Amino acid sequence: MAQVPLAAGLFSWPSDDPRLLGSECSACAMVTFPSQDSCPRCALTEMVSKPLARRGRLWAWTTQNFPPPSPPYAGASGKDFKPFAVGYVELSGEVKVEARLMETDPAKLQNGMEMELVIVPLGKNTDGDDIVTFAFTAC
Amino acid sequence: MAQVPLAAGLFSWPSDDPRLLGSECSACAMVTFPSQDSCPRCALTEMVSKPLARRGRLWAWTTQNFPPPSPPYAGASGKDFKPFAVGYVELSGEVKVEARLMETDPAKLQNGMEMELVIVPLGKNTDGDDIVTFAFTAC
Amino acid sequence: MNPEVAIIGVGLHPFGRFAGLSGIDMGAIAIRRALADAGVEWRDIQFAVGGSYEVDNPDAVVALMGLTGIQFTDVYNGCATAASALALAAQTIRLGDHDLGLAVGMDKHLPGAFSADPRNYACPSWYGEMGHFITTKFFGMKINKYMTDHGISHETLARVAAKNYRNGVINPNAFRRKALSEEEILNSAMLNYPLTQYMFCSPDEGAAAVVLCKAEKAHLYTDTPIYLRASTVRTRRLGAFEVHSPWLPIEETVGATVDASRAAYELAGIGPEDVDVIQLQDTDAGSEVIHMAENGFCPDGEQEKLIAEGTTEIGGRLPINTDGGLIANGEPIGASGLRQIHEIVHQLRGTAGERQVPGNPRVGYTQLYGAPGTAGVSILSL
Amino acid sequence: MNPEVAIIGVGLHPFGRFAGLSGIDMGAIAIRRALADAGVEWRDIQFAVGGSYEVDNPDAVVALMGLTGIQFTDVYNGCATAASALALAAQTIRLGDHDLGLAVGMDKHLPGAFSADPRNYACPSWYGEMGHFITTKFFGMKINKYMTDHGISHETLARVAAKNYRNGVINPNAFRRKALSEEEILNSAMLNYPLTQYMFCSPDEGAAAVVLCKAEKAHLYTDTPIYLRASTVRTRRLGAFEVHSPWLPIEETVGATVDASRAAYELAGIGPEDVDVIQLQDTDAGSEVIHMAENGFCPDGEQEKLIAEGTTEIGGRLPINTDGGLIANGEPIGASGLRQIHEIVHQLRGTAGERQVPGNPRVGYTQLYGAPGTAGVSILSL
Ligand SMILES: [Zn+2]
Ligand SMILES: [Zn+2]
Repeated sequence: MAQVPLAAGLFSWPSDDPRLLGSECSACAMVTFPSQDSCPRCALTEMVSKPLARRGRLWAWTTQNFPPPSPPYAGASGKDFKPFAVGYVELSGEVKVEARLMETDPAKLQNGMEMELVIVPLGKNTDGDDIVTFAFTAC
Repeated sequence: MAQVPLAAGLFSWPSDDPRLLGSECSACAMVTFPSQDSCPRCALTEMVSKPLARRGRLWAWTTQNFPPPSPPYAGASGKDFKPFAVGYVELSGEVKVEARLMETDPAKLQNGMEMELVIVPLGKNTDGDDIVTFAFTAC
Repeated sequence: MNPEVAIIGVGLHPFGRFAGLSGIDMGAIAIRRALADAGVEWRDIQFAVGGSYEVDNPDAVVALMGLTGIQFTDVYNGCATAASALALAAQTIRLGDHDLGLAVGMDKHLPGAFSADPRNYACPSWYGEMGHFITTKFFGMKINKYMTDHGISHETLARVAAKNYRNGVINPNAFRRKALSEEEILNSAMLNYPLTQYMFCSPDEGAAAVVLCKAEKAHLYTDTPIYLRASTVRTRRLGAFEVHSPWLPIEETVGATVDASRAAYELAGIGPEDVDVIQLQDTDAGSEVIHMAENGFCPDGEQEKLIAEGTTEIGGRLPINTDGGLIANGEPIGASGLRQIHEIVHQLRGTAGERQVPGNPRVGYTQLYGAPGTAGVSILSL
Repeated sequence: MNPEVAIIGVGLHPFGRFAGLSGIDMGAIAIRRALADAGVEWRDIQFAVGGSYEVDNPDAVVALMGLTGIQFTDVYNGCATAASALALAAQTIRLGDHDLGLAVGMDKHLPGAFSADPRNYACPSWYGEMGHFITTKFFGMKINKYMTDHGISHETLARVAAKNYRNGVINPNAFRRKALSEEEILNSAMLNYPLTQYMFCSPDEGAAAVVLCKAEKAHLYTDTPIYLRASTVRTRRLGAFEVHSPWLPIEETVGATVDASRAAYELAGIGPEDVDVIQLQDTDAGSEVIHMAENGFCPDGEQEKLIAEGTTEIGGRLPINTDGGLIANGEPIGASGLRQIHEIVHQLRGTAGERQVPGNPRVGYTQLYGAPGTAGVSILSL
């Protein structure tokens, strides 16, 4: 079974050195994730794509202890649902990215801890392929 | 199989002399159909119920040549759908009531023609009962 | 009365079907075009009003435009949404709270007639079960009665639709850009007698935006400000023959459109005889016919002759729906009325290209009407 | 500045679950109560503003109230809808277009967290597929960070929720009318760390209405007019930590609530030290804690001590959510903010019964916050 990314253009994949793919404003150096056509700071449309740093520090986090009701959630739902943690990781000087965290125990999560990008399975698509997505793990 | 009315309080049923059930404002004599709690003219809440006249004159009409998309339509849909006519019948001095018309040929419908209330089948409910509703026919 | 509010920029995302673009995306594109047209930047905008049916929060477009922290109010009044948005934007400027603002409408509908829960329109559930909760039926009934009472022919309905398709052909932003003959229109499937399929508009996708400013400041931005002389919204009065009515009283009165129209003429100090170019709500060809009279452009029944003589064509005395109206553009509800404003602004500026009404039109008029019996009118002038 | 707008009547349909009543029905009931409270008739009302999430066209309530043909504008700004409705109603009166108007909110939600299409909020589809498009997670993350940064304990969250349930017990219009201990709250199911089930409000049903008039005319109707001193709405600025953000910039700024609050204080010429009774958006217990600081009632971190000392109780120096807030009342989105106004009006009139704040409160404050990062603040006074 193939591994397919959650969405095209979200991260480089397959890759030995996967990176989240953001964009940077040529006018004001604002960095966004994912990439977008216009700058949310200066509203100009001069964005160029930018692979983001692999490492950063945890800025805020919580846990998701019930299956997200918002359709379509691509992970396992119902009885197969497994609680997960989610947070913003600040990639130094670039951007804060919201991502799933590999550690789910509140006792082991702390703002400021160093984290690194990993690509992890999320669920299966209708063809039976494994969907992979981005997450961060302590390092 | 039982015949059940489309809604309670809409018309007297079963009855040898079925009537639509409206309401009348004790303050300003406004008549409404169906009955409601407040008067749309004077906004007071002194409505008393009022059986409406059986006969009236056609005031405006059209045909419905495709199955109504609005859920839930209780009549036959898809291939079983039969086009119908619909119009407002003015019950003299009382109110104009929107209703299905038994005549569906545009050539035979004319504003001002005299019409009379009939109770007719609409479709079946989930128990298999026949739903009956109100309509007007030329007389 | 001196005009207080000016339109200095308009922008449109074409109307039609656009896979891969969300309603918000189209809204952002329309805003960018309106800003470019006005020669201002997003960060100059001090407040905004947004309208949409499908998008709960049109204000979410700030994520695409820039997070500047402005007041952004979302309004909705069915087919009259754009009139509410314009009226609110104009009111904000008249109050002096802000000088420069934006109104935007966006929508992305599925094909087919709209459906909803009757109870949310204060109609009983049985009204939907009986098959009555459908807007097209109302339009069929209203024009059918009107034709009987005022001597309007089926051919006139077909002429109106054919004109709007023809105007759509020369409008690069239109959804339907193919001319249809009167025969094709009359012979298409009957939907609600006397209205056939090609006499109706259809829901679609699109967006439109308008930049407004305090009238005294308009010359800082443009040589041809278009003044918003009035923008009114009215709901139905008891006795008006309006959509989604299980019953009507014996007493009769004029519809919400007539009330909104009269109020707008009075506010603007402008009469129907002064109007040079017109956009009317043509949900169907019959609506355009009726709205000609309801907005004061002719007595009831005179449409038969006027339309046969070509009076409502682009070159006629009463050019109506010069961009093809709803029939050629379809109706993304939140955007539809701002499309009308977009067209009027170009007509008054003299920049409507192939669709340009000759003779330097100076006064434009737009009208909207929809469920549950709400109408909006705007009057614009050079 | 002299107040320009007065509130002369308020009406509420209780919040909770009401089988057999539609959102529109509840809206009509709230309107009738507000009219009776003001001593005016529906036909006296010159314009209205309506807000709802589930009801497309709140203006359809005219079918139940009376078809008087008024301008009736529907607005929507998520949880801040009522602030937009009040601001628009006040603006209409300030302009002099009308003297007497009405704002009404109504909703009837299904149980469970709200869901929607992320694309309509300018979020990519994958954001929903990944399980991120959910508001409760944002609230968990925001308070979790705030607790770390400013030394707030889990017990404080439980105290806030317990207070609001307690206030709900003495509010006959509330949804949840059972006191819950801090232990029960802390031990209920964890939903989004550190927030447990009983720390969250839930969507429900209800309606609220407010009658407003020109300030000079208020004494024609009532001996205790409540003046609306300010009503502001703000969207998020770049760098604010707000809901539905797949990313945030490195640069940080204050949230939309802080912007709306500062603007309202400035407009009203009133400061947080002047406020006697407060309603804050308590989507969850953490939100109430954060909003105390964001609205200027204390420095960050001081909540820990204030709440432990009972300062936010009905008898305290800063009585907050005296009617039980969202936690005890639930949230029918369109109505929620007008429920806050209803409570403040009764508190300032001295008619809040068992919930009455002692010492004749003279100034009240309300705040709303919701997706996609929109806040509203109103300041009222005797
Ligand atoms: Zn930039
Ligand atoms: Zn009456």
